[in-house]
Amino acid sequence: MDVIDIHASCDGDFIAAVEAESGQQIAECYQCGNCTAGCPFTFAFDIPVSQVMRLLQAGQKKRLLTCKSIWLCATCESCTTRCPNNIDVARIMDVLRHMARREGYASERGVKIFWDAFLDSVEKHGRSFELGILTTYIAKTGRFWPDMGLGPKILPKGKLGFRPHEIQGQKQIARIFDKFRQEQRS
Amino acid sequence: MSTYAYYPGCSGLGTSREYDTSTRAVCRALGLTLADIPDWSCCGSTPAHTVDHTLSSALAARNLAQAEDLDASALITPCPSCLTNLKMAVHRMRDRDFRDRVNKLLDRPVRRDLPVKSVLQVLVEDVGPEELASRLPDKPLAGLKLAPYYGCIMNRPPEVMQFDDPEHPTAMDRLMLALGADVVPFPLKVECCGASFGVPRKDITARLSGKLLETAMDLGAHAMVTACPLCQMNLDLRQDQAASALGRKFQMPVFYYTQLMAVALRLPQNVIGLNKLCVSPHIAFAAMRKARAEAGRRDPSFSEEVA
Amino acid sequence: MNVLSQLKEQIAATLPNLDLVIGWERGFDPLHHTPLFMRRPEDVERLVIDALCVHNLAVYLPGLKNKKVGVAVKGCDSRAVNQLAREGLIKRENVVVFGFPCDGAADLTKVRRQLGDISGVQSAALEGDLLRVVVDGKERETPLKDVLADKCLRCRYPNALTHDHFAGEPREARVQTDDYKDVVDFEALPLEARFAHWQQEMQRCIRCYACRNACPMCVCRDHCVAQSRDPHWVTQEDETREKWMFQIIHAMHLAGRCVECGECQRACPVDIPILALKRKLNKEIRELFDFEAGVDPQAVPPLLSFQVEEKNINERGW
Amino acid sequence: MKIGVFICHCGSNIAGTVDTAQVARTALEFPDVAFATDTMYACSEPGQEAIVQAIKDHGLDGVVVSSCTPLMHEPTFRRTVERAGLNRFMFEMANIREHVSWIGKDTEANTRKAAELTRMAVEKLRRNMPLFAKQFEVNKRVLVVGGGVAGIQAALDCADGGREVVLVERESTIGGKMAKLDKTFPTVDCSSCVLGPKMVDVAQHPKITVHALSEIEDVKGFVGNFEIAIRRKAAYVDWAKCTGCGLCMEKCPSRKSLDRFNEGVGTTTAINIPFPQAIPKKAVIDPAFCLKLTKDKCGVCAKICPTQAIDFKQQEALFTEQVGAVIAATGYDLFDISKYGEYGAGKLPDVITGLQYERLLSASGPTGGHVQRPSDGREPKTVVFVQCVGSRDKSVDRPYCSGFCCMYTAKQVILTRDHIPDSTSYVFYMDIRAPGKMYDEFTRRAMEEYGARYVRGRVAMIYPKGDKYVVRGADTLMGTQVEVEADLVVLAAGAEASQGAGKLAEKLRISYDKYGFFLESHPKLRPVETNTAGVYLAGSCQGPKDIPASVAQGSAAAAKVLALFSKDKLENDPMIAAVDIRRCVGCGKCIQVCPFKAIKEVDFRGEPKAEVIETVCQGCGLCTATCPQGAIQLAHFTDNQILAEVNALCLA
Amino acid sequence: MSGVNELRIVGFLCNWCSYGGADAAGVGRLAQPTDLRIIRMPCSGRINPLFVARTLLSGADGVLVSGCHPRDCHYAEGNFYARRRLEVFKRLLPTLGIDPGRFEYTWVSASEGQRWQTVVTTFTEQIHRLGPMPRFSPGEACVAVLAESGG
Repeated sequence: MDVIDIHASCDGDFIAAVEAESGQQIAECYQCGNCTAGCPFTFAFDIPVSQVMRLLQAGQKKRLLTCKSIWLCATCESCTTRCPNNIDVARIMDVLRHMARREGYASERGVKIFWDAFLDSVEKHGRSFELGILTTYIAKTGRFWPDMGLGPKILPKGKLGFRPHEIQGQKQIARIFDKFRQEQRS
Repeated sequence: MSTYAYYPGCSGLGTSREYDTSTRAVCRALGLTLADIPDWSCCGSTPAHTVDHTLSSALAARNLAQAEDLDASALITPCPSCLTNLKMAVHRMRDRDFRDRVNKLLDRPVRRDLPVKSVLQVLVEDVGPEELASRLPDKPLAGLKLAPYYGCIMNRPPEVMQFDDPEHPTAMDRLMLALGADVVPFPLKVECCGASFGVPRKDITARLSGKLLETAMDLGAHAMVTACPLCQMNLDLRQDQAASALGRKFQMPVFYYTQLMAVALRLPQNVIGLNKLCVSPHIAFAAMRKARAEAGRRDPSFSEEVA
Repeated sequence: MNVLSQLKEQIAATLPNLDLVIGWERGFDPLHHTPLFMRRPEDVERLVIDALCVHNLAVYLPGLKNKKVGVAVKGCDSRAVNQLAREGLIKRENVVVFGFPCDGAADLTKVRRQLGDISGVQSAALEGDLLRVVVDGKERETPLKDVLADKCLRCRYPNALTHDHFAGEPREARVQTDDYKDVVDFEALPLEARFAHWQQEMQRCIRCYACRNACPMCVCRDHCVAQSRDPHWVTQEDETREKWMFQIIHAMHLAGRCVECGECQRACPVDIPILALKRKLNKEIRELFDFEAGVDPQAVPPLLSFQVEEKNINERGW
Repeated sequence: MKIGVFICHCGSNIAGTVDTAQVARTALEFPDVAFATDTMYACSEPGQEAIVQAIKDHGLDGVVVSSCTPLMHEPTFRRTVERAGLNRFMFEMANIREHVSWIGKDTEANTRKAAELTRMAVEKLRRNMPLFAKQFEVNKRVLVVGGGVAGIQAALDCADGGREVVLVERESTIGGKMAKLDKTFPTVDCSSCVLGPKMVDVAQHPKITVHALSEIEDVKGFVGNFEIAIRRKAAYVDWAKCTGCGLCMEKCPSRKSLDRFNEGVGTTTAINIPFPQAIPKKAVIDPAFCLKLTKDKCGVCAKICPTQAIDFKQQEALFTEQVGAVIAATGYDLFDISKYGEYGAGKLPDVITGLQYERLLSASGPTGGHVQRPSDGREPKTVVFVQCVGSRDKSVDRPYCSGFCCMYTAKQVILTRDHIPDSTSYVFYMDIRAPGKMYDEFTRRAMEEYGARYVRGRVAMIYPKGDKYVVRGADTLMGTQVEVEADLVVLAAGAEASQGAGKLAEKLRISYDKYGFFLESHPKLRPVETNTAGVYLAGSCQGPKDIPASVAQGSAAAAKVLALFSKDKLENDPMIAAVDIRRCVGCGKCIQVCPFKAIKEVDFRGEPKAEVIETVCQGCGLCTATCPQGAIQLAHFTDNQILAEVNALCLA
Repeated sequence: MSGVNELRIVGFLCNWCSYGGADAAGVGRLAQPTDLRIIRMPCSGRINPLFVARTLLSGADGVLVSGCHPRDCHYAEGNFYARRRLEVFKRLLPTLGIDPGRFEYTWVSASEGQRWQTVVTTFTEQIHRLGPMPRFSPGEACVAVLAESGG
């Protein structure tokens, strides 16, 4: 394992940016581990939540923005609800995800593609179109639907529509995305 | 009683059609007036807030603005994910700067501070289990043992959701008890089922949902009952995946709580939509009948779908 | 029998048991009545009661604390008797109060405004609703209601609230509630205008202390902090600031005590509308503590008491 | 008047952001200032000597020191000027440290502010008068509130010092929390063997009166002369007759009564003596469970009591005690663990508090010292201890460390191993706080000799699985989530202020913090005093404390009381109100508002006048603010002195 | 020059709670604006509202009074009386043409250093928003006024 120069490698601007975007004070974390203890996804994480908080305190930007955990957090709010210091940990995970996106990292590519597919669908139709999302996901990942086995279960139920539900205000939705992207650029 | 602005959520048009139809029917039967939000759009769900909080709140807030025309006392939705996004938007928009940023993205800015609630909250607070029980003196679901599962975000974080206990919610329990059903002391009521990772990481979903199914089974539940479309799908549609992840076998029907209410209220089968469930609900009703027989109770009369 | 004769009879009957009875008599001219101190039976004959009996005679009572005194009071004056007794500044049992129904008292400033210079007034008569005067041989008249003091136009207590004798029949109050419209209107002016108003008014003050001396509730008399060096609250500099400070002291010393007889303003030789400050405080005290000085002789003065949880005072969040 | 001004550097504390030399130069221009200088440490020996010397050299008749808060060193400097022959009230202080140098870094603004505050002090001093104290009698009895170990120690020390002690205890027996403990750390000696003899000493001491089952109703008076109203609750037993034989407990049919002494573990009888060593050893009826009192049935105890002590009609009683000093020793209460929903606390029978576990360990407890699960009586093999439940947790408004939980948990894991040799104990902790003598060694022993498995991390949730509990926590050192299936979970419930502490503080007129712990006068210099003269603190009422610290504070508070009582007369604070009889109009408004009844009406040549009772006046100045003509003035805070300060700030 | 924008703010603090709270803020090195000057009073009950009036009329731009929280008064009742009197005075200010925001009273205990910091900072900002007190018109000779009114 590498020796970390905790002084030189600590990115203060990064800490400040996370604090500003999340509205949370990172120093309030005293590393009790309650977030890790309650997080249902710990088994799937490469870095447990409490260590995400620790690395954040240490300003380890790259480590954090390239980790898988921030993509596997489902925002189930266990950590936020139980944090003894009232830190909104889930919001910090969200903010790290935003930063990772902006810097072009996505260590769980499939997750990102799925979410993007969802948003594409919303932007296009105003509402999410389940079958369309799946199609985009399959196209982008190049993987055939790994859930193929579920097809026979769900299709006969007649629940998956084959056509999207367009709304009248579809353009308004598209404009939300447009304006958002403009602001991101500026 | 006043009108509620109703937000069905996208899945209500697709994978959770039966949740939507049963919710509408139950509300009507209990005297709640729902008015659909005109031309509602997607709340942004999980994907939006993983991109940006302003974007996420703007997608949700468009519906708040759309609802303003309805003169409703509250905006209600059956789906916890939509609920979270809508409530979080309202919560964060109390900050003036954030509100301005959100309104900038919208063609029509949000003006009113409309309360946002879940259908569950309205059924419990505005109708109430007592009223429900009084309409059902024959305890139609007596003998049915249910594991109530709320999902992780129906009541969390408590500062935003402002409903029920964040660790041990009881709203759905109380409704089910009012129908005559039994509820097992299900300890994982708010533990995450794997959420939206079903497609990209079904291994995660399988394991987490598996744990819930296993616990419900070990407690002797005949069925699980839930309030969340995503949870229902993970537990029901993906039950085999969960079983193989844990190396166990499950035959656990997973109902929406509104379906069971509709059954008890003897609403028409087409709105209950029991046929939309993957794991056959008849397993649960059979177990219920057996338990009633053992207790020497008469069977209530139901529509043929249940029978 | 008219009210005056009835009153005279009552006073004459009581006078032998008293050191003196205070009433009003005609003064140096027909418009200016002055206080009458009746010690002998023949003094009673000089008594008058009409709209020109402007003085609140209760002002003399604290100084006569250990004497047996009778006093004639209008409704507003009677509140001062109540309040003085409540504060222990007079002994109510030593005072015999003669009440009568009051139609309102004239404001001589208004009379001047209506009828012009009245310094040479030769006669004045109240006939029905008219005030008729003869000045320099010329007769002038004005409706009485146009020259009544403002306090009389909003009078809720035309009859003495406390009395041992009452002459005549009690009359109806002009109004049932005081809406403090004057206060509200004044506060609707811009802040700067209100500040400037007092700057301008206070400039005129000549520090004669007539306002204080006429006030029945100002009991410090020779020990008024306006003129003492220990404590030294106001300097003797001829500054608006110091004069204003004195009026604020006067107002605050009357907070929860002022009976709104208006004597301070009436006595002011330069017509400074100082009753406004007291009116404002009375309004607030009524809102905060549901209290009106001199109305209920048993009520505890609000600034000499407290509630652990104040119903109407909200702690400000910081 | 000749005034000397001293501007203190306080090392760099003040001089760092205030140009003290400049302030001294400016001060020379203030009226009556004859001498001004800056000084390194005004409060030090040489600093004080310099003040004394300057008074002599320059013939000063007043001194201003601009330094720290007067709450700290005003008494010091008053003694200094007194040494130089001045009256101690011919001194003023300007606070240029706490109110200036420590709260801003702008030297220019600070220097100007320091100079203005100094000017204010000079202007006030110019109007100061020499004041002289009056002497008054002191009642040399002391009231101790609370009969836990701190109160017991304080009572015994005061009584041994020859003073009469009134000990008031809310429960029916003294002993407090310590009486409920099985063993004490770090010696693992028997708690009742340590405390028991002290309790007996209290009972037998001729100078101690114990009022058990009693609470303070009201406090009047002031140091040397307090009048305490005490309310004794109904015991429904005439304690004068009760011999503590315990026959009633044997016969009482209501056996499901809440056992408060055993922290609700197990049940007791409606009439009971809490434990065999209770002092006073008297029976009490719990009216919530007694069949006679709830349903007018039974009455067995009354029939069989050999001394006819049972009195179902007994009422509570109100009586007063006169004392000269008060020691508050009201201890602490346990945090309500049911606020942790995720731990199932209060719902799951085998999730208990540390104090409940203590009763399970105790040979005098409900299980006779056999550790058994409350749910099924089974002996637990896996016991999980969770630390910091209601401590160091902002989310439940308990951000402070309770201080002693780490230690009692270490003791409990050691005892668990002693009781159940084949058991395993897990301790979820955040940090181990063991700073006392032999404390850290003790926690090491728990791990090294007794095999306790310490896991560094908090617990997120506890839920039942079969007849066990799944404890899901984190091991932050391993960096992972961990689970353990436990038979019994012991939550180290934190300490919080005793119920009703705030109300008592209000009666005693002492301050308390937002959590209800009483505020000491100074954390270092006056740790057992309060800001109210004659009221002292001992034990956990001031903040969570372990037994050694509580006992030490009990003795310290007693020493303060004995020192106070060593004088036959006390001196009043001469900063009291006085009436200018010429200005007084006898309206009595001052008499009406005085909170201390310190003003009376007197007759002066037939006129009523107000007069201050000098030893009763506490110097609040409410009368001065009430008197319209300024006839009653509070010495040292007269209208003119305060107006001078205002003018110094505003007009200069 | 630094601090030239300072306004004149005078604080009247009770000795037992708020003065201690201000000390606690100092001990905690909690930075505060430098405008405020504190006058120590034995109790908020000693604070005659006329001190506030005098201070404002003598040229202060803001006056802050702070005492013990209700029920916590060292003298048991002083702050209860103070609350009534100060509230009444505060309500007089609008009629005087003085912005009532120039005077605030509040409660800060000896342990509330942070709260004191908030109070001082908030109040100072409030006074800066209001700016300096308006100037008084200079006094004119009474004689002149008398002459005008023909008296």
